[in-house]
Amino acid sequence: MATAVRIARLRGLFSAAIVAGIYSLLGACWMSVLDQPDVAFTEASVGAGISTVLILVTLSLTTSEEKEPEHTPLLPLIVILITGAVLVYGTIDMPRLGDPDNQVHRHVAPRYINESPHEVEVPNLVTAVLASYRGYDTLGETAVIFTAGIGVLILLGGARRRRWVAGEDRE
Amino acid sequence: MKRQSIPRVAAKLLIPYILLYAFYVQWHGDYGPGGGFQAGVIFAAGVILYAIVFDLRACQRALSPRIIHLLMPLGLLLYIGVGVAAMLKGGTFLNYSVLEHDPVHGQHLGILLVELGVGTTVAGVMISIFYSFGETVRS
Amino acid sequence: MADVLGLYNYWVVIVLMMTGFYIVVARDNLIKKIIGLSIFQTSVFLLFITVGKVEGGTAPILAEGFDVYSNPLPGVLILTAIVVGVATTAVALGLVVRINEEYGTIEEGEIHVQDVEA
Amino acid sequence: MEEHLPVLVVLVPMLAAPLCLLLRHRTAVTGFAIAVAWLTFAISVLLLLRVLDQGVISYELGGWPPPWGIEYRIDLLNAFVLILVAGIGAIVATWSPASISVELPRYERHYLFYTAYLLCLTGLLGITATGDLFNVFVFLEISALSSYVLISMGQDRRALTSAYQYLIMGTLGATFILIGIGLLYIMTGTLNMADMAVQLEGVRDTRTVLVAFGFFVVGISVKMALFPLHLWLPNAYAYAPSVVTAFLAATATKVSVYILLRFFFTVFGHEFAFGSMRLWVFLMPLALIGIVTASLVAIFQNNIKRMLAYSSVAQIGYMVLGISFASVNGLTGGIVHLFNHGLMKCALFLAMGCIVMRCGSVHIDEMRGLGRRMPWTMAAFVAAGLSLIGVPLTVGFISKWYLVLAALEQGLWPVAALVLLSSLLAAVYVWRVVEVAYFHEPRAVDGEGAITDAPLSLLLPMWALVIAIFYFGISTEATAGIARMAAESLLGTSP
Repeated sequence: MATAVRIARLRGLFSAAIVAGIYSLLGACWMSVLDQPDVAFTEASVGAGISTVLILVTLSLTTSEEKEPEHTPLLPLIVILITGAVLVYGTIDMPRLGDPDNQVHRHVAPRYINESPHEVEVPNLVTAVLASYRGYDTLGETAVIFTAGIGVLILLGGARRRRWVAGEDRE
Repeated sequence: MKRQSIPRVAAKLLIPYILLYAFYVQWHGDYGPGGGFQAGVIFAAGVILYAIVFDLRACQRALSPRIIHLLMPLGLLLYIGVGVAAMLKGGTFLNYSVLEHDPVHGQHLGILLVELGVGTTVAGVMISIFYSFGETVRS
Repeated sequence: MADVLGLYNYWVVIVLMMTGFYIVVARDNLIKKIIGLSIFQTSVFLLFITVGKVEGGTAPILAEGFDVYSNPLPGVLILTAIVVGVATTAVALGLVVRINEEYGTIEEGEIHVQDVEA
Repeated sequence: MEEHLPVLVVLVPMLAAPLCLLLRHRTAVTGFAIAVAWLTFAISVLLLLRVLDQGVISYELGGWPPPWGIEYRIDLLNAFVLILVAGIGAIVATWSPASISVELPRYERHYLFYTAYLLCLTGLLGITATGDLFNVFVFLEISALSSYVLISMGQDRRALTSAYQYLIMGTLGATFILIGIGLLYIMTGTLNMADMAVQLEGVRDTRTVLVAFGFFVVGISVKMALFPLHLWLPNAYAYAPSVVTAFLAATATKVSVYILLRFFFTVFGHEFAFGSMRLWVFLMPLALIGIVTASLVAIFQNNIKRMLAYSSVAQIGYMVLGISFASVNGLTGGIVHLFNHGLMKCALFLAMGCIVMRCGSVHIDEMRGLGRRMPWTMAAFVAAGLSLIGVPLTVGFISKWYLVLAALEQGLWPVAALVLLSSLLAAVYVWRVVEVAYFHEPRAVDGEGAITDAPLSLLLPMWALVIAIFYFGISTEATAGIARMAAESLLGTSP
């Protein structure tokens, strides 16, 4: 996995975009190993599909070569190392992977697993939680997507832009 | 890619199945992995494939931006509508149990409609975003 | 030793996360930043997903013959977060296209130079 | 319908946004959006009355009890913030039509603007109303995405780059918040705030919770532009259309401050946040440095919108300062300042909008002699400016009074002195504008006809805010009283 990311440091943006897509796909594989097929499915279709296509289209509109950075990335490196170290420090007290006694598996989730077959009667628990127990989050999610649609329409709406260019000489 | 016959034939063969698969994922989300969001993305992917292989203009003739712009708000409205219907029937917002006499049936109905709403909006937005980018490439 | 193994997964995720973060902060290219951002987000998703795993469990889809299921909740949260992520990416790319139209470049440094001259 | 109030306040704008897209017709959409904004405001007022009457309201979305389902939990604090957000939303919406036809002439599709505007309002209200941490993240992104787009609609091309910069920083902040939520979820197994407070009992001192706390605070600090994470703010406010600046300046950062309050006091409890964590050791110096530096930078700005943006960074410092005292007076000061600053910054930016409309720019040179040319606009600017300085009889005085009181109470007289000093700095930058506007000769008119005052449709909403500034400055029971009750309940000192 880590190697996939190393390659993402390529100077060529085109290959970087493709590698990022592959990274998403590998991430999706990992997710399905961890028993979340729903998420893996989505990650594969979004990360490796839609996002990559959009990035490629953008590249075709702009340029596909990245210039040499002007400054040495020392400060960012320090920030990253500190943040990473803090996170690793935080993991020390974290529950171990897959341990069924974790708080996560004891507190709220059991109701979803044990009761939803009677309350909702939908075999796919992810769907049950997504659409019913936490249906309001999903409504929010739909609104986010809707916002993105509106946003891109505002940014790239065809009719407006020609006027923008026409009006430029006034300024 | 307009003049290359291999992608064209392959796409012609594939696209109907991609769209069909989207509907399968949409309605089958209760039983297997999948649901409205994934279905919307797959549907949009089918349309985008069509636009890439053939031509954006041809694609927009088949599926005009006007319809797409209708789909976006309609999905969200359907979702909110289900919630409001539950409110009118005496439950709290989005409580599907009150939609039918049997709470479990109500849940099924609610989830089905809500997923349809998500799928509609997602497909609409994804296609609309692609159209916007595509039109920018063309001009 | 078992302790370290139990945490290994988290650490790999953290390395991934920081790589994405690094790309965002250190790179000047606007598209590269967006790619970095999505790597950063994807790895946060992986962190959540890692949490949901139950040893010996199976995917949270009810079926005959399974008793132990993984936790469905992280999956649900991440589904939502993935959608949010792609929405952000789309808007960001739209902005980059517009910036490129107005400035003719997608390098932060060059944009800055143009702004100072203006 | 009465029991659905908590969800209706968010639902009404959310339902209206897609309807705007379907309506399309320009006048219809404008009228519809304004009506919706006022309806939302009315609901939020009803909600506050209900909370005052019955105490905390909990609303189970989807009919599932928390922590399994998502809960809307309205207490005094968020009812108060809801009123601010909805009220500003309504006033700015009323103000907007005349302004956007001047500032966004190239946009044919005004209905898209109103759709985005209502979505932003939805997001901000949703963050405030919810009692679920993950739901905060979702609505945060609704408001954030729409505000990036709204900012990018500015006329200057720098609006695009500042929107991009805001997008990168905002998304990083949101992802930090998400990491924080994730780590907390790992330790507690719940996402409901009230339930999390209970579940945290046993694991409060683990390193993971500590790190989660840190990530959440850093993430939210980016969102609320706490010094030194404010870099996105000045550009974004300076280049966004005036409507957007007025709306976001008065609401977006305030809502972030609200989440911070919620997180410190409801989820973690003040004993943890300020007792064992010694949070004030970090927060108080940051707030003070922020106040002084940002005020100093504001003095040297020639673009007045930018100047006001830096002043916003300083004012955020006041709110955080109030929080960091962790005493009833300090918190009252912080909360009441959150409300008051929303009012006055909104009025100031609306005045800027009127000036942009008539003069085309808010460079300080353009403002020469405007005191005579646009008397009503400039009078509103001066009134709100006085409040910014903290002159008695205005709302600005009330909040500073509580802050100084809290500082003296804890024997921190240097802090009190700094608060007063920074008021002097505020006086300097407000005076610069006043001097130019009232004591300089008007610019030679270059043939286009004399500049006249803004039309009534712009003046009325702006003056409504100015009247509110004085009203709440003189009769303090309404705002300061509610803020005090909210502060007491956060600190757990009231029943």
